[in-house]
Amino acid sequence: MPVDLLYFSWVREAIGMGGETLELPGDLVTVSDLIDWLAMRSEGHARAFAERARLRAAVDQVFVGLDAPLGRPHEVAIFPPVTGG
Amino acid sequence: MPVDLLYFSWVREAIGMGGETLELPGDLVTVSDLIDWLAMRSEGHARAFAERARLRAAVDQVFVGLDAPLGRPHEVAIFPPVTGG
Amino acid sequence: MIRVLVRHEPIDPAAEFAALQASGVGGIATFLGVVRADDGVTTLELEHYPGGTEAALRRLVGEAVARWGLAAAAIVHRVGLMRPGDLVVFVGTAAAHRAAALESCAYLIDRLKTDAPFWKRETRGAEARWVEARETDSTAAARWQDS
Amino acid sequence: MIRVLVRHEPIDPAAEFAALQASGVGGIATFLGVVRADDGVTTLELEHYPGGTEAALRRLVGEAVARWGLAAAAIVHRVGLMRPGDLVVFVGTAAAHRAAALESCAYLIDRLKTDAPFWKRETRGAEARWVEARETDSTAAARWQDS
Repeated sequence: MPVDLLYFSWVREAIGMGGETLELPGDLVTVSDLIDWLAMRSEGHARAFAERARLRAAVDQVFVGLDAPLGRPHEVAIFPPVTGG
Repeated sequence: MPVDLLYFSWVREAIGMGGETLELPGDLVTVSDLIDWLAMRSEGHARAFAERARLRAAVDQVFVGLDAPLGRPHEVAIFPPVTGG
Repeated sequence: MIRVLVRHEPIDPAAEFAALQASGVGGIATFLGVVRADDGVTTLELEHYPGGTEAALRRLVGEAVARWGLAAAAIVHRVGLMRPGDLVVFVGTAAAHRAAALESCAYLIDRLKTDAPFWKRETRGAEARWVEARETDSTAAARWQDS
Repeated sequence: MIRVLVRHEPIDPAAEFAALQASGVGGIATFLGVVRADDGVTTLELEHYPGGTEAALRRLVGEAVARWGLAAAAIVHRVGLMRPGDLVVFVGTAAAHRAAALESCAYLIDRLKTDAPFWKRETRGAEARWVEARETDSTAAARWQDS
């Protein structure tokens, strides 16, 4: 099933789009594996995902660590640490 | 020099007035001594000052304990524990 | 901006917010005390110590401004006759950092409860009684002395 | 009353306050975040995660209501383009006891700073930059986990 990838803030700017819908390979175990795989899609992706410590993620709208299991999500968002309020 | 005595809340009600101006005797050392002396002025005063643990005081608008030195004040207020806010 | 006011007129929280916002800093914390509408009280009367009240509130605000480096602080307290739902007190603080605003706001309302000369009398139907001070208020005020 | 709102329109603190006051309880605490006017910022843009933001805020408010037994709680966060002096966020809580209102208000703004997907971009004249997250915000949010 296709998964909605969402990008925000400078991750969105580096990739050049706010999101994309992709069929994921079956061997991605963690969120970090997904990021590794996405990083190969373009120079923009590689640049956006270069510094892992500066990335945060939400799987189906729940904040998770990058080492969390990916499961079979509908929606994964990748973004910098948040700065609201 | 005469001193303004001020009474609030049920202290005021028991004494039957919001305040009085009196010449104090020279031998009152603490606020508690002043209250002992005032308690002899009327039945209302005696009733108002019967339970010392329920009284608070301010000397020249500064909250003090009843064992605080009286000094030579312009104004002494005697009242129950406060309940604002 | 330092604002200390004891008044009979209703409190306007929007005007108080705006005055704090004008300080230009990033964080504003407020506490608003409301006459409870859920325990049978029909009217509430607030007595205070004219002159002594303002002096006590100014002292508290001065301490908070110095301790937390506030850009603005306000205490507006209503006195006289009130009804359930009415605002009794507005406490507001403004600071560059939110922790300073939040902590100083809690400090001011905690200290006001034990150190400012106000007395409440509640009426329930035909029966009126002076509100008793609560032990928990003394405990709340005391916690600010250690830190 | 639980109110969670993410919106482009300016925040009206008086309306938000009135909604909390309608809960009928004795204590209301609020925190208002303001675009700072004192550090050269000309505009501030707030990006967020539509859907994900509301879900995160509802989760935080639900936790606060359960933990402190609140009668009402509100988070209203503005997004889009703002200027110095504008309100970014309104957090408000209402409870029978003031400590519950004050603590839960601090909890909500601390947790919002680390757990709600908003991102700020500041413009100073011709230069724009994404605001970096602050270590102190993580520390502030973490203190609520032990108690």
